[in-house]
Amino acid sequence: MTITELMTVILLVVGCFFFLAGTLGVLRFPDLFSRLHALTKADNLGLGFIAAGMALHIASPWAALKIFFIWFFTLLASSTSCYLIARFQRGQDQAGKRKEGA
Amino acid sequence: METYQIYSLTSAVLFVIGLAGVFASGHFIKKIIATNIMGGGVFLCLVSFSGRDALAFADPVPHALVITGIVVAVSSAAFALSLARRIKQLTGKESFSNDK
Amino acid sequence: MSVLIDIILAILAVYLAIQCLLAPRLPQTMFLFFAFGLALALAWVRLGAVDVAIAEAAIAAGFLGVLMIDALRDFSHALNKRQGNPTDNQKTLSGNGTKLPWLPGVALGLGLGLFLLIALEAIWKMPDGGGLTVLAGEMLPVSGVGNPVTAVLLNYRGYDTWLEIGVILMALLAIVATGGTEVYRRPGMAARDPLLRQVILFFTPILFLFGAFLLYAGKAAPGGAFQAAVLWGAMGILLHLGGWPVFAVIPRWLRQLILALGLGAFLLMGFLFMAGGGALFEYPPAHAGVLILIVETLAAISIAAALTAIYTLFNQMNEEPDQADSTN
Amino acid sequence: MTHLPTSPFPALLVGLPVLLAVLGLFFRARGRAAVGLAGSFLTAGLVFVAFFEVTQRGTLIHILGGWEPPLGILLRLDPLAAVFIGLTAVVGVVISLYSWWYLRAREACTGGFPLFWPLWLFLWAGLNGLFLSNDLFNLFVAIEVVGISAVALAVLSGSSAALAAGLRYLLAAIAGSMAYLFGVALLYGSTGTLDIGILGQVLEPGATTTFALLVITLGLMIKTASFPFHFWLPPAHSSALPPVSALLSALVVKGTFYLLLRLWTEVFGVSLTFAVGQFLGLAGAIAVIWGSWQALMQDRLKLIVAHSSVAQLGYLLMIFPLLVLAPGVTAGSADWLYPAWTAGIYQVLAHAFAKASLFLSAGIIVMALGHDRIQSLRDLVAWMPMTALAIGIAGVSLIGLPPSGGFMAKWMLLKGIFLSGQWWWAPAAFAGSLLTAGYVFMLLRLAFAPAREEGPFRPVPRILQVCALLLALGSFLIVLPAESLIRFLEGSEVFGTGIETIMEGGAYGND
Repeated sequence: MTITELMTVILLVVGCFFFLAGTLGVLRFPDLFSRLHALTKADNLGLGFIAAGMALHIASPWAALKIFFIWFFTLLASSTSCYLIARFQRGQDQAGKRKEGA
Repeated sequence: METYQIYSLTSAVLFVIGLAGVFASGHFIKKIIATNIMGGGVFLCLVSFSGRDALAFADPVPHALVITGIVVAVSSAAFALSLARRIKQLTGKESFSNDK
Repeated sequence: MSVLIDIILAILAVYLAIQCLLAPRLPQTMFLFFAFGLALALAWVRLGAVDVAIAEAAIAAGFLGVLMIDALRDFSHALNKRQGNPTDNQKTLSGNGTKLPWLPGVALGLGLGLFLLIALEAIWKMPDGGGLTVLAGEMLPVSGVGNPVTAVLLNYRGYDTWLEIGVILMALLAIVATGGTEVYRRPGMAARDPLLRQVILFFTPILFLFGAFLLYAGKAAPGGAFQAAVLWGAMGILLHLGGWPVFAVIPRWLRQLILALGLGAFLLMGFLFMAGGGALFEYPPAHAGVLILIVETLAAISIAAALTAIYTLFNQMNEEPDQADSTN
Repeated sequence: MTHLPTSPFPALLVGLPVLLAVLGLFFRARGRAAVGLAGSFLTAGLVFVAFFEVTQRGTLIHILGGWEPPLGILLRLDPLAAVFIGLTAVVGVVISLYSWWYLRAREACTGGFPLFWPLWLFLWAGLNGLFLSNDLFNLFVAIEVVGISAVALAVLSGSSAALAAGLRYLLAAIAGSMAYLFGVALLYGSTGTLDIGILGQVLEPGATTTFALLVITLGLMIKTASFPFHFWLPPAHSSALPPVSALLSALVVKGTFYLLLRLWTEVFGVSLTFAVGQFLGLAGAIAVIWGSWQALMQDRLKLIVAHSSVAQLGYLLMIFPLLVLAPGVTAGSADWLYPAWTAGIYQVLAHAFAKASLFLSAGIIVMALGHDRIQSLRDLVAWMPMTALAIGIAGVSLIGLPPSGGFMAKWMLLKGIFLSGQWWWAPAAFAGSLLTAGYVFMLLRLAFAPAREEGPFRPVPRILQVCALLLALGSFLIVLPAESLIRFLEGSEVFGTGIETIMEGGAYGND
């Protein structure tokens, strides 16, 4: 086993670990905000590691660029949707509080 | 057991699950989803045979048929969804049975 | 080892399908259905059907998913407001068995079980019909494209694809008929968020380019008109959400022209070659590649427009009850 | 099959209505109606020319894209398809005329339903495609075109009852076409072809073929509203706009019946048994009695007419047990095949004319009264003699009294039943006619009853009444060319042939 292969395996395993942790968080965390936290942060980190592992495995600059873009776009999209969901939830909460107050 | 056999047997199971869902579930959206699961089973069945013979490429005809089938199924599902929403908005009903 | 992956994937798909129909709440049902769609897409990759996997992920899980989430908002929203009794809904939603009287339920179960057994036997004993792989391969050089799936879709069985474009247009008309309005309105201000708008502006050219790439790549590799159309449709939907309702603000005749382009131009081109003595949709082999690319591009534009229009109509269905409430 | 003469007509018959539907999209309500009506006449004219061409040259084919089956798709316009396409055109044109005036009359309050015309032209194209196609998967796409446009037309009125009925109809249609497609998938897997002609030659009996037969038959039975899958038809057909109800029950349900007939006779011969035929006949017989009984129990005109459709479609299924021959019987020695085929074709024709006429009349009555409760039909004869006459004539054809097309159908069915020795179907056929007579005479008795307590009938455009009467008369006129029609149909490969079963009893041939 060469060093590259070893690195690939390590990166993939670490990536899978973060994915697992993120999924566990989504399933076990109590409220929406902490779930979002688990989902976006841990999963994107996991995806990053897996992307790095795959780039190393394929070892072609073009492929590496494409893989980088996959990761980058996912990052952008997931952080935006996370922001939107959190904003919506906060709006709901505030509206609920206002109703209670009235 | 070959790969294609696993999926073609699964396709029958999915079809029957979808069929059961169409009959047994009451909610409009569940019925719509159940027809889509039936469709998933059928499409899986079609595609699973295409790689049966190890040739240069898999049989492209089932692939094309399934792409057509998916588009048709999604079009009908979209129509069904819009009908269900309209019924809900007009009458408040969510299933055929709970008449109010 | 690889068979093990397939078995796990198959079990996962069946499990998701069952859970999806048994889930007690509507959002769970929907999200399990999306997961089911993604499991199917993986199954198709395993079966070597990359074109189908892209189509499934983009159209069935992606586009239908967007429509379903939109419907979900409507359903749960109206539900809290009017009925105010969540346990009632839970009862209607709780899956099999509970609602059925036991005798028909048992009969249905037995009947479906028997049906499943016959189906499994039928599939197990299926003779190998061979398929059309060899024939499709032999004709590939004169079909004008390099990807056999595209050759089947646009050339050998172009008639199916033409009718299918018609089905999408018809679904749009049907949804217009249900909603009772052919007017595409601008979206409400609620969706517009400065960050969202920036991100949408960033993604728009990328979606456009990637769609164009898939369209062109379809000639030789997995991809093609439908997959490209979904990306362009996503572009239209995102622009609509960001407050640039491109499709809603263009003049009506242009809208109808874009919608009709795929079906109409495809057919007119077919008639043209028929007038020249050939059959409907018969391309002269020398120009087949270019002609197919033109037809695909027009079809993709029309389908993308139809998808955007369907989403727009769905989105404004959402706003109608609110407006009615506020005026009352 | 590719030795047959090719012709552009099959392609034009599908292409023209689609082109007109797309053209109509560019106009607003009035323009669409004009394009739609003109388009109906254009399409009907094309059908007329194509029909004439078939009488001259026999079966015509069109090889789409120049790719011969099994790779490509073949359209086949044989005499059987030509009769169904001709029926669609004749009934379609009259309904188009009626729709033009009907929608105009309701324009003020509803905007004239601008989507009716494009959807109807799409439906027409779908039906023509269904009758012409010779490819199993293409038939799936065609029945989906028909299904979506039919449901969209059914929900045009926008009432919540119509929407609920439409959703039920759509879900049944999707489930039915998925079951059909499952069978198609298995047939493709086991033979590697989708072409009906090739399949008929290469298909071998076995567990797979038997299961494909089962799911395809069940799927198409759902779409044809055969018992026990008839549940969606009465609400959908009774809550739609009158011209739409007429289209749905006269033409749309016939499409899947045609497909069932085609597939049984041309593809599945190898795997049919006498028992399977009996099963389909039983479903038909129950539908005849159950549907007629339900119709007798209704007190609204449109519901009576819709339930009567369930019964009349049952008669169509009753010809299948006659077509499936017991082992050892050859088509040459079975003298009941001609009566059975004639009964099937005439039942399709007579029911299409009579039922379309009845739904159009129901529409006229709703216009005149504002509702369709039959107790208010009293004295109809004095107020609207033409509509009363149309209901009477169409009703007589439904019962099967001479000299109507319905009589021809039922007479030939009984003849086939007795010649084949399957006498057990006769009571159901008789009982169906008696029950039909029951509800038709109930309507006529009310129409002739003089004492009218309620307000007057509001005036209805005369042209609408003429359309309904024309269709009713059509159900009688079709008897006149009977002999030449049968001779024309003999040009179809399948007409007059039976399905020779090659195995005794048992589920599978190979085991």
